[in-house]
Amino acid sequence: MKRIYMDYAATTPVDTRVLAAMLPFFNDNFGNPSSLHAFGQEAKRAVEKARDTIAAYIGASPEEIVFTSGGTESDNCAIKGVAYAKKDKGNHIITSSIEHHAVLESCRFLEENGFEVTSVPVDADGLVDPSDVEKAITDRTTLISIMHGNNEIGTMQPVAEIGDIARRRGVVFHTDAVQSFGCPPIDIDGMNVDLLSASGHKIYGPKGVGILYIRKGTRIQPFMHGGGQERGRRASTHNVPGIVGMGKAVELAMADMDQETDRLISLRDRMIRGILENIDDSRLNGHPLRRLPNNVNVSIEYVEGESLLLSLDMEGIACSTGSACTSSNLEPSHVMMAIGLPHETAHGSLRFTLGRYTSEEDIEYVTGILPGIVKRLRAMSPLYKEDRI
Amino acid sequence: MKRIYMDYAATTPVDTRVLAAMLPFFNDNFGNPSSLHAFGQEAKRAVEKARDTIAAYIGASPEEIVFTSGGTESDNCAIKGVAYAKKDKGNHIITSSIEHHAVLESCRFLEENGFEVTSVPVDADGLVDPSDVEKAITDRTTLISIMHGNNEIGTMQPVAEIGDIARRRGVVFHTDAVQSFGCPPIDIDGMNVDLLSASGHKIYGPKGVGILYIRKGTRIQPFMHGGGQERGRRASTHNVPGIVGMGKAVELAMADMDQETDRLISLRDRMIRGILENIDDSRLNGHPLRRLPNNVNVSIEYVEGESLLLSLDMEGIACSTGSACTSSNLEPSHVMMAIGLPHETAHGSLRFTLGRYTSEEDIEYVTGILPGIVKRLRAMSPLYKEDRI
Amino acid sequence: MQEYSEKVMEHFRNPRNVGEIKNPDGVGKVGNPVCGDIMELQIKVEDGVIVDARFKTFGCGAAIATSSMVTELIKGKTIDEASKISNHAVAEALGGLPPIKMHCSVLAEEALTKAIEDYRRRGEGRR
Amino acid sequence: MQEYSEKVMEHFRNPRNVGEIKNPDGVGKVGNPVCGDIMELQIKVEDGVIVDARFKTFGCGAAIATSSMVTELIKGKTIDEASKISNHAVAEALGGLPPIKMHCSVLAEEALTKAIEDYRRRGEGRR
Ligand SMILES: Cc1ncc(COP(=O)(O)O)c(C=O)c1O
Ligand SMILES: Cc1ncc(COP(=O)(O)O)c(C=O)c1O
Repeated sequence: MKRIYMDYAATTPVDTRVLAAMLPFFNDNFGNPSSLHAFGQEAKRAVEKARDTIAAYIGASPEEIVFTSGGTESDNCAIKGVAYAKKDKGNHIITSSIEHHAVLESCRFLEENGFEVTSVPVDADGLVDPSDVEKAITDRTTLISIMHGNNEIGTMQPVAEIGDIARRRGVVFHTDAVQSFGCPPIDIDGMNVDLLSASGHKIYGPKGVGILYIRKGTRIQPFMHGGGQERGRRASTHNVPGIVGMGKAVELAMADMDQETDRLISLRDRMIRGILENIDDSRLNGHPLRRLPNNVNVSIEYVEGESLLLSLDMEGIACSTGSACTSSNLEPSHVMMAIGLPHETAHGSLRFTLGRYTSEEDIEYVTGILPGIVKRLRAMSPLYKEDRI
Repeated sequence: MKRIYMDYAATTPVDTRVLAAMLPFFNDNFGNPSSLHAFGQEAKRAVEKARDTIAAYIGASPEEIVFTSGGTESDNCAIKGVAYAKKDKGNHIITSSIEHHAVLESCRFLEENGFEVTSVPVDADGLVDPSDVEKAITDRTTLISIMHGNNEIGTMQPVAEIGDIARRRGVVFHTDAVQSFGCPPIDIDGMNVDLLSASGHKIYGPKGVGILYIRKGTRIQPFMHGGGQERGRRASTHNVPGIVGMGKAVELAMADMDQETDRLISLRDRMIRGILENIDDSRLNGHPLRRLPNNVNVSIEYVEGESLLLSLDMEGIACSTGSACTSSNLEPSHVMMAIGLPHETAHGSLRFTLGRYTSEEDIEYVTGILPGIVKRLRAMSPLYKEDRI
Repeated sequence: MQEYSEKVMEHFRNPRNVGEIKNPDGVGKVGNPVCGDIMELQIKVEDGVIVDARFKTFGCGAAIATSSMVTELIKGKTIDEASKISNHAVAEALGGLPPIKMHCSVLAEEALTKAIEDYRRRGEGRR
Repeated sequence: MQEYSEKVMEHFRNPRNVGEIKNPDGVGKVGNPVCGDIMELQIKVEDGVIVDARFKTFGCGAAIATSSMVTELIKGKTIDEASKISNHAVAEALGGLPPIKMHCSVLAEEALTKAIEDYRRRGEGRR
């Protein structure tokens, strides 16, 4: 069976060139970068080279890059790190209603421990209004965390504007760029951010590694306490192969960033059209233009997401859904609810995320198969009335 | 130049069989185990297989194993996790003066946030007296964290006795077994522990992965907040190749545990004799018998550790020192001070840690070279008076 | 997240008894859009025996499979026999369900209970 | 942690002027065991010129290399010239030191200052 992976937002395969770059660091150049001897120093050089590459990509200096175990840790580290470092100055944090759980749950933990959190809403396209952020700022506000590209609906927030507000008001600004890192281009200064999270496995690098950019002068309380690695900002033995892999992944992404961005946008829009035109009562979720180049998120009325997903999986097509019939609370994703979808519609969402190995044929194949699946499931659905057609 | 690695406590090379087991999970079976589709479910099976292997090794059930990013995270997760989960019951934690920084710094963070920490001392061999632990318990004590094998001086603590006390007094007991995991054997029930930390890269597995054993019924507040992975106990996309590698590493360790333990002990003792007999004014640090099978830690009077280490490195020999002329505070390691060494002696410590690829010849080679190095450095030392000989 | 048994997948792939019955003798509709599961079960009864059963379901794979299975289980059974079928029996017949999906079998049981109640109520009305 | 320059390693490998001077004209002993660095610098002075310099050092690679370098730098210099040699000059002559090791160069400067002070004090005594 043909297998088509359209879940790049969940994770990407490691690029073979990335894997090749990593291989020497498992059992040949395997030292601990904190060791003074040659084995250690060789490993250290590899780590610093990766740091340089990544810093160059986002326009930062190498000391501003901290390696972590992934996007979740970067988010935890940024949010708890700033909150605790600034707890004498204030205890108020601003975030949005469509953040990733890594941000939401970190905020919730802080709420249970003496902090206050304001969650600003989004509009029907999933956009935060910067003036809502500004209005939420009090003299106790120490941190604003608003994501760059949303992992479910793909909407990209006006981070530069929000960052500008934050800067004027003297509040630290963090953005979760896990989904946008690698494509489209990132420019730390243009974005006005003080902290930025990214993850290796979303950009054809390995799982288990990420970065947190921390602007010079931004103090954080370490999240991962222990040895003094990463200039005291993140303890634990460096994941050398992982870090090397992330460096290589960024290098590769940089190499054909503009072309790949254009290519994905064109595939994305083709797919969106292909679905909306061929399936009645379907809609695009997220902003039509201000969206991640690789994100297609649609709601298909009268059918539930998981059964769509399973049916596609039976055809070898991998995608994801915002229907959380799998999670213990059974509620659809908070993002689907935040953009104001009715429950049925939220439960009928499907996310296709495209990537480096997605071809036009893949798009054709999937958009060709989907209508039949929808038809079959609608025929079983008590919400669907034939006479609608 | 011949290169001899004797710093296995810092990190180990990944066993080639481990690497082979990991390889399919980078770009072939690369799914995110949280994904419902086939790519995800295949990855999930690999993760669960590794969990089963590791659980079997320590006598736990699979649900009691949580995958983390390494030993540091496991320690952070255990200590902060229990402290916050039990904060309504009490705010007192007991630990020892020779813990790894991951434990010490986690405790320090808690101290700054309303918790109280008692650090029990060790004797000259680095042993904790269980009765000291018992005496330190108050009705506010919620957690005891005492390590299994010490990473610097190799002393192994009487964890079973301490665990027994903890259990009788209704206090949760955590042990950092990062150095002992894999060799000698671990038995979670015999050790009376509720939580246990281990790390992949110390046992010929990859860097960037670890486990935390959490006994059924022991509640923790998650440390890494985010998605609901690991039954809500540790968020972030699973590091599938890392987890598979750790599983394979444990499988390999189990396969010849007893033989390898004996072999290492014999090499270790041979090396200790080889050093103490050939170098005047040298001493063994840590307990002579109750010590990790692979740990040789000696202090060599009148010379400083880093210059010994560099001199050995110039001969291709990799080891480590407790002299922290490299850290910003210049103090020798807290472990060296805790066992009561004078500063000069503490600064003259060298740690050789042996492993799977250490041979008798390696031991001969190193013990043969060391006396000449010591002689040369002593000749430069203002503390050394020739007439002592 | 979950792994479905072969049997669940088989019923999801080829659900039995999808549809509606003309003039059903009992109808049970349960679930709500919030949870993302809605089941409608219809039965035809002759001489106290369920001679036909049909369903329509909006829901996940497990919801569809349990709907399919419950229709299979009740066909040919008397109302009394059918009323004793528990959600566990449905789940078991499917070779088990992931813990997180057990609520789907509960839903199937509820739909059946409601359909039987509806049948009985109608009978009373007719009497 | 640190990376030593080639020059540092070279001086560590082959330190110049290790040892003691018979009847030195000035001695500077600095550092303490707590920090793990002890340096002893001895100088021989003739007509205000340092004609010989020797050291003994207990310490890390950087401590040994800076000791070696400082003896090289001062040999042949007048006391006045030598007294102007800063720790930065020593570090520079070694092709730089890791930031965390700059204290070793400070120690070397202190040892030199003390040795010169000692020389001057003795001179006063003699006068
Ligand atoms: C927006 C966003 N933030 C954070 C994360 C967490 O990253 P990781 O799984 O690498 O911890 C993800 C992906 O899972 C994400 O999409
Ligand atoms: C005893 C002990 N605990 C914790 C750690 C931390 O492990 P990791 O470096 O994998 O985070 C180490 C090793 O560095 C260790 O030796």
